[in-house]
Amino acid sequence: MLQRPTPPMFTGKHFAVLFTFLLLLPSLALAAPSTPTLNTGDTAWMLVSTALVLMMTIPGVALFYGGMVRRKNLLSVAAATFAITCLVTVLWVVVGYSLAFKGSGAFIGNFSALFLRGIGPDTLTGSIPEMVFMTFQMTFAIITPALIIGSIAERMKFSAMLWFLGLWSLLVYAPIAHMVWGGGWLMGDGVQDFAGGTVVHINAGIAGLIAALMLGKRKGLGVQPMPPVNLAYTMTGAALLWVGWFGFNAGSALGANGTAGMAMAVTQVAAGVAALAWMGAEWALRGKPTLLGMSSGAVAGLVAITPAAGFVGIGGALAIGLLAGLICFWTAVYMKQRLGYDDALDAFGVHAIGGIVGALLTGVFSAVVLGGVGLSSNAHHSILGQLWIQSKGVGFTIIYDAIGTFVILKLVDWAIGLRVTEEDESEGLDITLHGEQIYE
Amino acid sequence: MLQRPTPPMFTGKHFAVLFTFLLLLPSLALAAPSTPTLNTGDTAWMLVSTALVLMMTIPGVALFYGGMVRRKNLLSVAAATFAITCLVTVLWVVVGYSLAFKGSGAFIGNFSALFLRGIGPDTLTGSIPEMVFMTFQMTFAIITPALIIGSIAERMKFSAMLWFLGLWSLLVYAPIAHMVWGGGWLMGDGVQDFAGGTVVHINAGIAGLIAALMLGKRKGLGVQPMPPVNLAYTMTGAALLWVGWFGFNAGSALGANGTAGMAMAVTQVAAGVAALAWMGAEWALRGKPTLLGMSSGAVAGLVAITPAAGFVGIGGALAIGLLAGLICFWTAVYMKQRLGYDDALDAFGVHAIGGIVGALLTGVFSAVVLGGVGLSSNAHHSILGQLWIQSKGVGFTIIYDAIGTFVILKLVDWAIGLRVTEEDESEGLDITLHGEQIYE
Amino acid sequence: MLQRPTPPMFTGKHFAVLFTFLLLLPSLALAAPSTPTLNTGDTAWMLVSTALVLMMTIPGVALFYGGMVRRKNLLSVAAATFAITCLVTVLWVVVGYSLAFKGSGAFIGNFSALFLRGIGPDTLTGSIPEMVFMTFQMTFAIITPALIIGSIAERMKFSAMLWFLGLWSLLVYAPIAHMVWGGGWLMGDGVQDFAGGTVVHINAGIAGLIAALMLGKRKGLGVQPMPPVNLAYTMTGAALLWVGWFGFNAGSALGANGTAGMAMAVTQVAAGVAALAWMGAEWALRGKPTLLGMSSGAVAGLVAITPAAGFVGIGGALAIGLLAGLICFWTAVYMKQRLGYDDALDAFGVHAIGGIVGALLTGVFSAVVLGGVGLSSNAHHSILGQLWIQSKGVGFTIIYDAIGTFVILKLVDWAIGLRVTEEDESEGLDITLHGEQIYE
Amino acid sequence: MKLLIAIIKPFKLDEVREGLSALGVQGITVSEVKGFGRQKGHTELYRGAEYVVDFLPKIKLEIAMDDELVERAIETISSTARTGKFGDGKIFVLPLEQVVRIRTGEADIDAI
Amino acid sequence: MKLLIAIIKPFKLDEVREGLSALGVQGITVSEVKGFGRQKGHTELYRGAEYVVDFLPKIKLEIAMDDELVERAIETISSTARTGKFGDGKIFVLPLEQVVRIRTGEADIDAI
Amino acid sequence: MKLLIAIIKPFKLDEVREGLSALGVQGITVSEVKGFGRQKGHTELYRGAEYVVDFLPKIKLEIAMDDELVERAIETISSTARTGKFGDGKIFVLPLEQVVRIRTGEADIDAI
Ligand SMILES: Nc1ncnc2c1ncn2[C@@H]1O[C@H](COP(=O)(O)OP(=O)(O)O)[C@@H](O)[C@H]1O
Ligand SMILES: Nc1ncnc2c1ncn2[C@@H]1O[C@H](COP(=O)(O)OP(=O)(O)O)[C@@H](O)[C@H]1O
Ligand SMILES: Nc1ncnc2c1ncn2[C@@H]1O[C@H](COP(=O)(O)OP(=O)(O)O)[C@@H](O)[C@H]1O
Repeated sequence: MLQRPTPPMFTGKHFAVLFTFLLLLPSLALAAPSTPTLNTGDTAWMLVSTALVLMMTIPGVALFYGGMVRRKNLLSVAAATFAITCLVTVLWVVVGYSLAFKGSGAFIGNFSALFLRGIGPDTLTGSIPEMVFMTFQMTFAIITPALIIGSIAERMKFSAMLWFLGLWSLLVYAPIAHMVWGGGWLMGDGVQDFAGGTVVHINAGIAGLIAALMLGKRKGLGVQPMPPVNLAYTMTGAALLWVGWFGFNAGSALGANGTAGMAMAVTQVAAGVAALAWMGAEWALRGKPTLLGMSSGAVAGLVAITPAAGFVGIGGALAIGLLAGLICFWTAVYMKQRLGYDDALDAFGVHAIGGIVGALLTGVFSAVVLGGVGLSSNAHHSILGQLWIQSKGVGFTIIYDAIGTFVILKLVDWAIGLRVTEEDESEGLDITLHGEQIYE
Repeated sequence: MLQRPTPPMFTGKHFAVLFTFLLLLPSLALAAPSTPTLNTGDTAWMLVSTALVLMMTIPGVALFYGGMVRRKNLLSVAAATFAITCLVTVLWVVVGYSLAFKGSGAFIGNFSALFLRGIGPDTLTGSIPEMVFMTFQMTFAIITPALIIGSIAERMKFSAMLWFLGLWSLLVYAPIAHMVWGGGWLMGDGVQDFAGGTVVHINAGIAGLIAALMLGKRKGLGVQPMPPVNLAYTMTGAALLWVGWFGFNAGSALGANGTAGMAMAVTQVAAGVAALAWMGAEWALRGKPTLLGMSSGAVAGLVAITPAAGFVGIGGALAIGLLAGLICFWTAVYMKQRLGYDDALDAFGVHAIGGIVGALLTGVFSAVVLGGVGLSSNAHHSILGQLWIQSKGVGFTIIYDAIGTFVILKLVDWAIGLRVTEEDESEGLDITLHGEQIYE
Repeated sequence: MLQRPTPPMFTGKHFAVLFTFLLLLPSLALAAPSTPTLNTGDTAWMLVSTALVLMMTIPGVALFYGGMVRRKNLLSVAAATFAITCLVTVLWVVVGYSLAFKGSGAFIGNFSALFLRGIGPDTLTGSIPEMVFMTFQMTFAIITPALIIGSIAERMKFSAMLWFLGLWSLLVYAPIAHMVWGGGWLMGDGVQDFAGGTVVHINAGIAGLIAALMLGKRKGLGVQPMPPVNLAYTMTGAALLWVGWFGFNAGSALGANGTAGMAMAVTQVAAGVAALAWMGAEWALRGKPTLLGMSSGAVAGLVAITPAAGFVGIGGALAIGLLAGLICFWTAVYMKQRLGYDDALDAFGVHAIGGIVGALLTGVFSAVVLGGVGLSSNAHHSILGQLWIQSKGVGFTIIYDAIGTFVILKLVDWAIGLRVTEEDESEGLDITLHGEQIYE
Repeated sequence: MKLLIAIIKPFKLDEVREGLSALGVQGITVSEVKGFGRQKGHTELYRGAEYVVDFLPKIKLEIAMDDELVERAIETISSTARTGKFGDGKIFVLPLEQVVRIRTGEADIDAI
Repeated sequence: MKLLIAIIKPFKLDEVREGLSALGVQGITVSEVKGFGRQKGHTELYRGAEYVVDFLPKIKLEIAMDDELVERAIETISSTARTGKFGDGKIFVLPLEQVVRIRTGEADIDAI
Repeated sequence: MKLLIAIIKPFKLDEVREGLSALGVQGITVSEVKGFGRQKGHTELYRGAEYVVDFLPKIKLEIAMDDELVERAIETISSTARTGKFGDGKIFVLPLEQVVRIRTGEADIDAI
């Protein structure tokens, strides 16, 4: 497929794509293999995957996070999620997609597809309309900043949040997406990131940590209890994230094929194991298995399997899920307390840590001997080699992301300030920022 | 496709279909192009679209509306939505589908497919089973009366509501669907209505206005505050409407093709822009950006892009979304107050107005020079000509709908009365009509 | 298809499959019909169906049941549903799938696919990847024990519930699935069970009854009112069950074809009619139409159409829905009171009874004269003959299930005890078992 | 000083409050309560179960006031909260020995 | 006249109400409150945070009654609400100077 | 004995409770109320409607105590609940004639 220069490709998905290609050979032989043609089955699946990933953010993340804050801030979290969905939608078609997926720069794309110029209903990306590929990618660009909201909940100004995450989506997300998926240097380097372990989760989690540190703690943290308003919302959000993640991971096969099927199966398994692992650890160490724990564990497993989805087998999924559940439990429950940063809803603890666990283990369990589809040829098919490549990807993402986030936040702070007043924080953001409240 | 007389066709979707046809030529060349064959990819997408549009009504509309009423009426709104879903399901297979999609009358279909006589698993509509087409269309027939519930909320008798909307679905919805989509005169006239701007949204909104006027205002309106019970429900409903709308609009391509991809992309963009527009206007003019505002704006954008979805480009989507957001904001927030009708949850202000904005702008932004796929040949490809055709479609729908709704409501009023007693209204419809309440 | 021994087949779906086969003949003629090839449209639909059926359990069942219990037990029901989803996910890939779908034993499969050994991205089941088939079947294995939670709500220990349902899924569900779907004796016998009337619903409902009897009644039942905490959750859950059921029933066609379309249409119709029937009966006999009634009725209709979905026509769907709505209304509202068992949320009253009604009526309305696709050749195409076969299927399931459930529960009771203490029950399971509560 | 406790129908709250404001009452504390009394409850239905809910939603007002205002306050509440149907509610008058305004430390009449 | 305020465990409400009805009490006002006292609270868990919730759900009854009923009412409430465990609650008796029935304007004993 | 009723700002609850515990108060009954007073409310927006919500969330404490504790309790509540801004709340002191502990039947001072 490397000979076809037009459609954006996922080098991270090299093996998956090769696989699919071989699988489809008979049918391709019937059609003309030289010119790409639209496949209705692939297109159907990608249309659905796009809907599923949108559902992850609204209502998924909105409910997942909304249920975890205090009653007075429920609507503010939902509003932030909803507004970011809308804002990134516009930014993406205006310039984001072009920056991420056009051109062959090592670090960033170009402006050739501003306002999606040149993309019509008949333009294809592989076997699906490019419009579908673009919208599918848009839903990834939406959920990534939406995840960051978890770190800054209950204390950031709405206006500052919009500026921060809007700028972040163009200055941090788009370049990283380009580097890993859009033809940039990490892609060339052989990094395996099937569905966005680095681009989405590590990226969101690190930005969340930086933002949490720069904002400071919520007033009263550690002194007053801050009980989640409604864990039924959180469970519903976690469940919709889980269901939507099928679109996220199996959709990243960009077609309805065996790789998609494999990706869906390992996604399910990792989520289930990680939820049981978190729940079990909680039960053993803190006395009770909680619904919040299970939900968090499931998300941790989903995060960790994301980079690995198309590459590993069932054994790998079980191992990755188990480790992600245990490690993220420890990060969110113990490490956070010890270090004392206020990552309110654990975007860092679950997404960055889970993403790192997953990204590194992808380099292990993709190995054929461990039931995977194989390691990158750049790694000479050695696990250590692949681990090194994966580490570079992770490391670079962390550094670039941390610096970018810091600079953007400094700028926004200087221009309009990041944090609401103490009084507004006390009274709650629902009333003070949005003039609304839950009446039930 | 005009040579194949059996399957119902969307003349409004003339261009889209032609387009798809050309796109599929190579594959069609392989198969036998003369006899329609089932395409599994198209079928897969239409099965999913049907599920998505059902999800728009239950739980979508039920939550969207349910969250906006007062606590004592939450369940009554959900019950109305749920019951209408069930009632129209039955009416549609018994007679509605036949009236809307069978025969070649100018105004209404015939009775040839009562109880779906003659339609089996092997009957096709284009490249999909007719059973799928029928069920897909059913979900449209369901959501349209469900939207009307927004105008009559918090004061109509449950029995009267069932009679009103049941009759309305046969006497108003089915004929209009026939005229625009099922082979009637508006279809022949060249009206462009991709996914139901006239048939669904203007139709529902106007009926809502008439019903709101005939019912009168809710007791205490303007005197007592009537705060929405739970805007998290409303946000969830809006989000599910948004996600489901992919099935509504992209599903109206009746296949998994480039038109569907284009329709999905413009749907996403219009929703995003409209939400930002409403939120921005609110922020500027009333001081705060609300979650209810964003949610309402998103729905307004989705409504307005509905007739345009398969016809316009990204530029058109941005323009339509922006205008729909601003105009519907003005209608729902200012005009309603000034005119004083009690369109409780703004079915008129959002669906009729948004639908009219969209239907007219479809005639503008479909033009090739504005990035669209082209205007109807009946309009001699001129924007003014198409605008005139669109206006006729809109105008006729409004007049027919208003008269039909008025007559049905007079009848129901005469037979059983429309409105609950003052006491029941005070105590709340949940307890008085349904013997249930929210306990949380 | 009987010549191809490798892929698991649904003998219950014999006719449906034959049908599809004939329908696809032209396209199959183009490909090589002797070796199975992946069909992207079928695969797309099955990927989606898998997501839809998962959504039925989380958040579907969790919300449906969660809204019906008292406020103090809401989270415990959601937690049970979520935990069972995770537990069965793991059990299924480790051993459950192999027990249900591998080997040719009359009663149970074998251990040949422990940890899914031998199944890779390129292994097919019919026209879809076996991984997709396996995950699709997993979602059935998940929802079945999750339904049982309705019978044991508000009083069972969380640990006992995990042991009970985990063991049940291996010792009861897997064998029955094997017997009816995986090549066992009921399959050979000609039982028609399209999507799981016996395997899922009767199975879950009978286990629920046994468990309810063994646990005893909730403290205060019949003395204190036990109002459902939030029927908006229950409505949302019912709606998601309904939408997801399209994946359950139409997905059981294992492809995007005319049978799937037919299955979807009759599913919709049966749900609508049954909801109206339950609501009407309630209105007539108890004075008010309730939202809980409509939701329950819809689920009853969905249950009853499940075994019949690919076999019956619209007339059959109307009849099955009507009867299921009325009979389950009577069971859940009158019979339960009279007999006095505490099937808290009516898993028995709705799922077992609805499943039995559906399983028997499938043997009637599958007849060609009644608009169905035809009866089994083992029944010599006679309704009485088919009824006899169906009854054997139902009867055997009931007996095996009841004994298996009883034994497992006795064992768990002996080992760790089944029921929480009286005090914990009074205070509520949310706090006492999970250390959490709803704060809204 | 007296503490008036008034139980009224929920939808009468705004009227009563306006009446009291007109009288010069500057502070009120309000809570949602359930009342059991002569007014008959409603029936709720849940599948097999049907039961009468005897406890109906009411609003409780607590108002501290000077003795001399009590008579007029009772009149105002009575006239604004009355519908003439069962369940209109009650007014209770309790002796109040001391009042303190937390913000300023002012006491008694000054603190009301 | 007296105003009795009783704090009881929530699941005892129905029993207490029936006891009082048997005694001839015709009206009660009920509210949901949280109690802090000798009864120990429960622990809640939220990811990193674990804390004891000291305020436990209780039901507060307010009942206006004639002086002569007070003794028997206290007895009835005590016996029906007692479980013998910490947290059973308290009964407070306050002097009540005046009662008005809003619907009719009746006063004092007639208004109860 | 007295019954103290204190209306405070919600986020002050924990501080006040700790202060009272330090004083030896062993039981408190708490409820969520809405307060109307000098503190100005907030505005809510719903599409066409915009209105001021005058009733603000407050916490009501009820504490039965021995007469001699009253002064110190008032001081403690005042100092811990004070922010100096409008809306800090009030303390009301009512005479309390009788107290019964349901669990044991103890009365008055022993029952507090
Ligand atoms: N003796 C009482 N003590 C406390 N509250 C009472 C008493 N009697 C009535 N109430 C309260 O007043 C409300 C109205 O009383 P009810 O007897 O229903 O009607 P009415 O006030 O018209 O006689 C009750 O719901 C209850 O809250
Ligand atoms: N001094 C007090 N003032 C007000 N309420 C009190 C007081 N003491 C106890 N209560 C209320 O009574 C409830 C039960 O008291 P507690 O000390 O827990 O148990 P017991 O009544 O068995 O001694 C408390 O939860 C609280 O609501
Ligand atoms: N006369 C009163 N009777 C009953 N409650 C009162 C009275 N005055 C004030 N309150 C309560 O005290 C709260 C604070 O009073 P407010 O006038 O807003 O401020 P401040 O206490 O600073 O003067 C009010 O919200 C209300 O709940």
